[in-house]
Amino acid sequence: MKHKKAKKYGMVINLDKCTGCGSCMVACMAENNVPFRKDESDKLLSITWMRVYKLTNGKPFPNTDICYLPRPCMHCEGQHEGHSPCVTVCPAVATDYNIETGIVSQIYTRCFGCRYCMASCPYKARYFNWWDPVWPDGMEKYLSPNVSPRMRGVVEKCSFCFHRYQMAKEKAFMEGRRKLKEDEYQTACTQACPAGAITFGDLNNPNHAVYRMVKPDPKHHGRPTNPNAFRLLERLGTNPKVYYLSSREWVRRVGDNYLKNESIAKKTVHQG
Amino acid sequence: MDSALIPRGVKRCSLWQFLLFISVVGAVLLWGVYAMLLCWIKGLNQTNMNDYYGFAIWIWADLAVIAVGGGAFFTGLLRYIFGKDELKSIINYAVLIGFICYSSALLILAYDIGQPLRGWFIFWHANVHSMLTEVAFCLSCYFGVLTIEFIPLILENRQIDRVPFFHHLSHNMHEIMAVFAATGVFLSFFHQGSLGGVAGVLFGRPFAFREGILIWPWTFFLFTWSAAACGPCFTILITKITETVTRKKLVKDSAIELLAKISGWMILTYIIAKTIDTWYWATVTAPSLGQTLMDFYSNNPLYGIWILFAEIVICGFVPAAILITKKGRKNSVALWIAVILAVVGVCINRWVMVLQVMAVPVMSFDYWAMYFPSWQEIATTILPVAYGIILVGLAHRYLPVFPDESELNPIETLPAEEEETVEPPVDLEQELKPAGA
Amino acid sequence: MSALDNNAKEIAEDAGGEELATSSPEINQKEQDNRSAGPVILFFIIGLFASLILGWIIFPKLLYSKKKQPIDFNHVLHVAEVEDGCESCHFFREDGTYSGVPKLEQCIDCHEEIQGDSPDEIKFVEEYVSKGREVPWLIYSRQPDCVFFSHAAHVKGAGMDCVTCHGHIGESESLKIYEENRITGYSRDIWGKSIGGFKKNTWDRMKMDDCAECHREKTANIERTDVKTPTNRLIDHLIDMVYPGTSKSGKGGSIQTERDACFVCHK
Amino acid sequence: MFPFSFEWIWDMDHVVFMGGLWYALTILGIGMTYCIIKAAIDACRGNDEHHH
Amino acid sequence: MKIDRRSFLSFLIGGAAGTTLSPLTWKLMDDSAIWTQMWPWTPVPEDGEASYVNSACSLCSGGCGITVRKIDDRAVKIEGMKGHPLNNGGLCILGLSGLQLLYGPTRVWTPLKRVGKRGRGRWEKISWKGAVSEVAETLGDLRKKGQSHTAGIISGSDRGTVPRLFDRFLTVYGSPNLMRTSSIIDSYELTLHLMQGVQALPGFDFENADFILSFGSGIVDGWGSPVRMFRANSTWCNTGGKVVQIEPRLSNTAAKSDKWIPINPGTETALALGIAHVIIKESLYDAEFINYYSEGFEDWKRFVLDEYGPDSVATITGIDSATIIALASSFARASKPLAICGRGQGTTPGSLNECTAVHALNALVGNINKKGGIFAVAEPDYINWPEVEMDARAAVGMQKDRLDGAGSKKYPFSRHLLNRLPQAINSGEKYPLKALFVAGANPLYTMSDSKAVKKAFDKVPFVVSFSSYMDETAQNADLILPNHAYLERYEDIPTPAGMPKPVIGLSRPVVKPLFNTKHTGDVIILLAKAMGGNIADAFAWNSYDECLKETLGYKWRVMVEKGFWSHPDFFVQTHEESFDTVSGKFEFAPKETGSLKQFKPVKIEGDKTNYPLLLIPYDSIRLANGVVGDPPFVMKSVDDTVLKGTDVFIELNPKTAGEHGLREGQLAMLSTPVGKARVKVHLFDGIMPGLVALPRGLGHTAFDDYLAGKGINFNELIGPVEDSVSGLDAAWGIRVKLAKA
Repeated sequence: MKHKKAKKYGMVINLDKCTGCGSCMVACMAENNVPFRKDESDKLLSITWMRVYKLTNGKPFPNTDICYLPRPCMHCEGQHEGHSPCVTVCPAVATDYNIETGIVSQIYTRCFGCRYCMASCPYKARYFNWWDPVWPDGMEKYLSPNVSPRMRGVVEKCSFCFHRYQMAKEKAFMEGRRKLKEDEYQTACTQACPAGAITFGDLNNPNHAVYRMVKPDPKHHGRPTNPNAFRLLERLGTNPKVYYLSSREWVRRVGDNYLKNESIAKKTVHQG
Repeated sequence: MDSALIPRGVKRCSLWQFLLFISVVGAVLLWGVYAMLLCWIKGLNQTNMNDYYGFAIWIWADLAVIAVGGGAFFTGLLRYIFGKDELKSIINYAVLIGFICYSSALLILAYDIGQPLRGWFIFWHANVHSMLTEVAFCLSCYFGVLTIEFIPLILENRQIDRVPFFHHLSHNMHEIMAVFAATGVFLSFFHQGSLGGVAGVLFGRPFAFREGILIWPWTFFLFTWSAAACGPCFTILITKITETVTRKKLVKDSAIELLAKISGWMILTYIIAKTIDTWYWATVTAPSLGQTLMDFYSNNPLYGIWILFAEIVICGFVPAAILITKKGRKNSVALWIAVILAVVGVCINRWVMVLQVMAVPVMSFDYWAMYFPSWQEIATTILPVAYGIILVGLAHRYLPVFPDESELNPIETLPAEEEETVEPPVDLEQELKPAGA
Repeated sequence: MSALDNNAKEIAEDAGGEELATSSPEINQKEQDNRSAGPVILFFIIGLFASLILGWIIFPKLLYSKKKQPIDFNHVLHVAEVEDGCESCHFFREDGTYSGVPKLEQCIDCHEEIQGDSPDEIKFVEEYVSKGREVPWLIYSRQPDCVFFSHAAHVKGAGMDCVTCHGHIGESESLKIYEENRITGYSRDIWGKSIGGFKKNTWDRMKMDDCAECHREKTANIERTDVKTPTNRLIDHLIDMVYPGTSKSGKGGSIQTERDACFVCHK
Repeated sequence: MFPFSFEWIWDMDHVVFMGGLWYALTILGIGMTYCIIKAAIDACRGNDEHHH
Repeated sequence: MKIDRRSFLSFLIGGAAGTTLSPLTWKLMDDSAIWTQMWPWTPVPEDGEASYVNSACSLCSGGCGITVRKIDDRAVKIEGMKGHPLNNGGLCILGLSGLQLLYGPTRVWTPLKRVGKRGRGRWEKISWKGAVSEVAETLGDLRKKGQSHTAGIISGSDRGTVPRLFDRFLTVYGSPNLMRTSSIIDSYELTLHLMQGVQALPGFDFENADFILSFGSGIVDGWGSPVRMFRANSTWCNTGGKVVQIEPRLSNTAAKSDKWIPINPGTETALALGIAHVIIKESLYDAEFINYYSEGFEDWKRFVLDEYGPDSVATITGIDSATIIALASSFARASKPLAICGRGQGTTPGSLNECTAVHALNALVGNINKKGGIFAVAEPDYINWPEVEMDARAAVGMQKDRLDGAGSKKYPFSRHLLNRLPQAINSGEKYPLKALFVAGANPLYTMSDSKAVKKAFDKVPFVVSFSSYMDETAQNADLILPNHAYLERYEDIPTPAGMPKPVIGLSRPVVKPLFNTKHTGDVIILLAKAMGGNIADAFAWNSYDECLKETLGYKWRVMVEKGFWSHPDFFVQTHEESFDTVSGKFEFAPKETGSLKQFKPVKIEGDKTNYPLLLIPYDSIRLANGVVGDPPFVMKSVDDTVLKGTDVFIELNPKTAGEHGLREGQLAMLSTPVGKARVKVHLFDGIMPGLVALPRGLGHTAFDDYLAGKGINFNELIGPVEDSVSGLDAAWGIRVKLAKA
């Protein structure tokens, strides 16, 4: 049986460039038919597949520093392929890990809203549709046919704009190709980021920018070898596919939990 | 009026008194049903849950009723497998309580999901790797077992028993009850455990995550164990409450004491295991993930280290100490305290494993999430309690739940109806509390 | 005396004197009298057949509403006129998307004027073409919104024929009645004509399992890095020996189902 | 749930899990069937020798 | 045969068995689940043919190129245009959510005429014909009475064809009162005029600069053309360019900068001069430029050396002298240093002294009209319409003084002083304003001291709004003549300020107009035609589209094809030809501004005893504070430390909060000499103690429920402070007191 090498789509977000402008959040909402309500100031009820967190170093004036951290779904690979925190727990196979692309899918029509996946996700990247999605009269005109609007009572999350992958594949089929070029499949947030802080591509492909930026170490579940790169909660063993770059040490440290006198280098990946 | 339906040789209150009692509790039940319908029709926005608190009071109630309902399987195990015949006096009631607990649990699950009409996906499209799937399957199957165990009791109603088919059915089922009970124990072991697994496998949540063997985290075994330990306490507690309310002795002391003794040793061993587990988690598991014990118990208005103390010491070692001593078991007050503490303890444990898990931040820049249920959540959580009280009332009135009742309460005067006991409304509350716990 | 009366009497007797109501042989005798199996079996059969008729015959009639297409359409006639077969009207766009049912724009080339004298043609030109209104066709094969179906992948990529999924619609001379599921709003063609869900041809049904049937055989083969534990591998081999081809070695992209990943067909 | 379900895979996990489930269900099913049939037979025969 | 209980039971059992064997239950179960997957009230977006249309975004003055994705005739997504010189694919949060404005509930569907009292929100629909003739009649009456100068226009811009059509209309009609909304660009224009003698816009070559000294400019908070600035900031990340941000609050820009230097608010000018002091003293300046191309350096040098030594500047600014010296040194030693000013998004012009002082720093390092420096960019003169022929009435009207005092004896250099308009109307000292047109602006929201602005508006008997959306101004107008939304119309988008190279974007209809709206350009032409005479003659075009095509000439084709036009042979001017002052050189101390000795810092409103704290605004790219407010998506992105429910948060240093006994999240009452507001407290270490910061962009009373009624409009709490030289608004804050609420 002939095997082909799987892709592993991932993202590198340069926090030195990220300005916290929020374009990624809105590009995502606009791309993915994300609903909105009159009051979205309660962030525990606000669906934002891509959420930009504001981090502070906690020091008093004038040594304070802030950094923004955009958080999409991490599309965790886990300690063995597909052992992401959420995929294994979904009782109805409504969320799934795709080995071909490394993308964690969410099938809204399969989901019956038990919310176990939300409980399992340490990144809070999963959102529940507490309400029916309602668009003001006429506004449903801008809804994209490429992403199905979700109904009340199901969980949703970032899909790495998988429909864009599908669209790129369709085009490729028309042109008699099977392979996609690096720029043919890019997520909406990557494309919109005015600072160019987000890079998206195949982490298994040494020619792709994402690979060159972080140089994932295949022996350690893709742990970045670039000293400025880190992943969120690396030591939980979720093995996320979203990498962050920061030249500031305090930012890299905020990315994970450390004991008081522990240095970043000492941490070990926990077997999850 | 309904005396034909009432078991022979026992006294029951008059029908109107009974109906009054049912209608009072029924009103509470209707309130719960109303809230439940709201949740079904309008969706889960009726609750105070949110994206941080995806699991909340319902899941806790679910876990708690299953834990305390564990008395059924454990008593069944002792009675049918280990042949502890003393427990004959209480086994029916244990089954009934179990039946109520498990049917409540299923009901709660039915409104806890965002898409109730798709609920069957959990069976049809089952993901066998999910602890929740295991819960759903074992729970439903075990509910089937409890129904099977409950059916003979129903068939023993005086009028039903007259139908030869039912009479024989009841008899035949009794004959092979050990087989059913054994299946029930098997299923119970897994679903009690998998409920523990639900939290324990969350490797993204260091507060809940536990190591274990194969696919089962330690919480898997701790949950089964604690249910087996504390479930009988709940059975004893409800029996004691029923006895108080009906002002009658219903179960032989020997049965209670045996159950209490076994329960006591179970609690003791459980709480030692739990202590070791907590110790290992606090000193090895959590630090390896970069967190210390106190990270989970500080910087928030509710969850302090007191909760750990309350769960392990006050509601663990204390009831264990009472129940393993003969003096403690024999002393009515001490027994009351012990069973209440044990039940509270297991409920705290379930609370911690659901609600505190959700509250603790994982990302270093995240914050504690506090939560208080909406009235709809409270009403729907009380709903099973009301339902349980009604079912207990009906069963007690029309079914021979307590085989030793007539022996313990010989009837002196023949037309018994007038001087029957009246359920004082004050006692309702007393009954509400532990059943809901 | 019916059993019901019998029972009532018993209860009445019970209320009167309890001591009498031990399982008296007299009553048992009465029960026994009625215990001829005949009616019981007969009623069982009546119940059985009634419900079977209800489920298999009446239910589908109630479940589906029948709708007529706005105008009739003759595929045979059109296929004869065009050069590229189906793709002449149901074409692919440059970006790989599929145009589906033709819009007025395409029809207008030939149908600016009334062609022939069929009443449907007259209606088409007068009601739609000249008014510039799109024909509200009822689409038999319309999939729900959650489905992502790439015609390009199937036709261009896998070289499949239209017939495989759509049947011989191209050989039809008129459009059949459109049946709509009253609950779901789906076309009946998705579930299939047979209420039991049985099918003879590949195009008889268009539910997920029907897609899966084909996908199971023609799924993408991906090198799985460390999916399996040694026990799983062992079992794999054992199963492969008993049921060749069913083992999961090197199958589709989904970690959970080992079929094609969910996102392949869902959006 | 069934080997013909979309989600079914012939692997250890499914065999163990669903095996356990079907095993339990089978016992319950056979047990209940036995009781019902025996009760029906007993009832027809008027078999009333036992007391409880 | 008797139908007894057992038979019935048997029937039921048979029925149950049959039902189990029939598809009924199973199919119903499946269908009910499918029903939940297809709930008729969950919309299903219609599929169709995808297409892309290039256009330009005009939601702010940034001028980004956009590519709109369409499915059949619906616009479904706005993306940044790849290859556009300004944004190259990126787009800001507001631009991305533009479709929510296009299809949103705040659109004005048809011309509306007020019914009942103003601002009550009661309208009647009128026809375009009726609307235009009503305006024509009113204007005609004024003109007949010789009061043509009492008509005025507030416009969002004075560049591009539509503002120029307004200008043309007003000229031939006979009123000097076209007022543009002000910004830092006004100060820069004035600075360039005074110091370099040119009428030009500033152009900053950020992409090639390697040391940015920003006096509070929100480089990544929406200053200038926002997306271009984001991109520039990323360029510096790659090239190692340094940014030093000087402001009292840790803004996003400060956080992104290489060094944040907190400064006492309002003392930026002193710091600029202090830096100049060090540069001059250590002879780090560009001697060639100073010697050959500047004038007045010696006077200025003396002034700077005398008064702005590091120690005294340290006292004023709160920055220690060592930092000032180091900063001056690194600025002067950088190969392409660039100093910029304009606080936050630059919505307030600020003090002219500050702007000239900062500009002088660029001159000191000789970075004027040089790669990596600041350019004086002349307007691309593509609008070359024939001169209008004014009749006597128009000529008389045009002779009148402007109501806002721009160009008057007091403020001879200023072109627009919109900030002075409310006071001019309210005081009634000149002449009343009898008709006011508002286009591309929302003064009732964006102008400071909202109460005074409202009062002034109430005094104008005839207010016409051209807004596409029901904004605050439209709400308080007598007539709304809704423009097409920006995605429904053709319009030229002139070079955004700050861009060194001229780029003209073309906004074009992505979708057909959804409602009964009309292009404002067309309305002006119709209006002119309705007024007849030489007014009509001045507008010979049949439609705005024709006008635009004709105006753009050969550029039109390029713009249609590429979506924009950029100057093909743009060249850098030499220093010899750069300066058009009397001396022909760069003027360090322009005589016109008066003696350097009279240099005074801006005094803000309020006294220290009653108002112990200082309130400053802050800008965020996630809070649109211009012509449009936040669409729902952008509101959704606003942090819960900025807005919670309807309460806005002020930022307060924990120390200051402690002194006032305030905790995180607590309600407080904020009062300034201008207004009061209830706010919540957010503790933020990144703000200087003694300061209170409030975001701009909230507190709308118009637009939709997603925006209106949330938070406080900063402009309700602050009033304008007139700059003594320019007359522009120089307020950077206001004194404030804070009490528990």
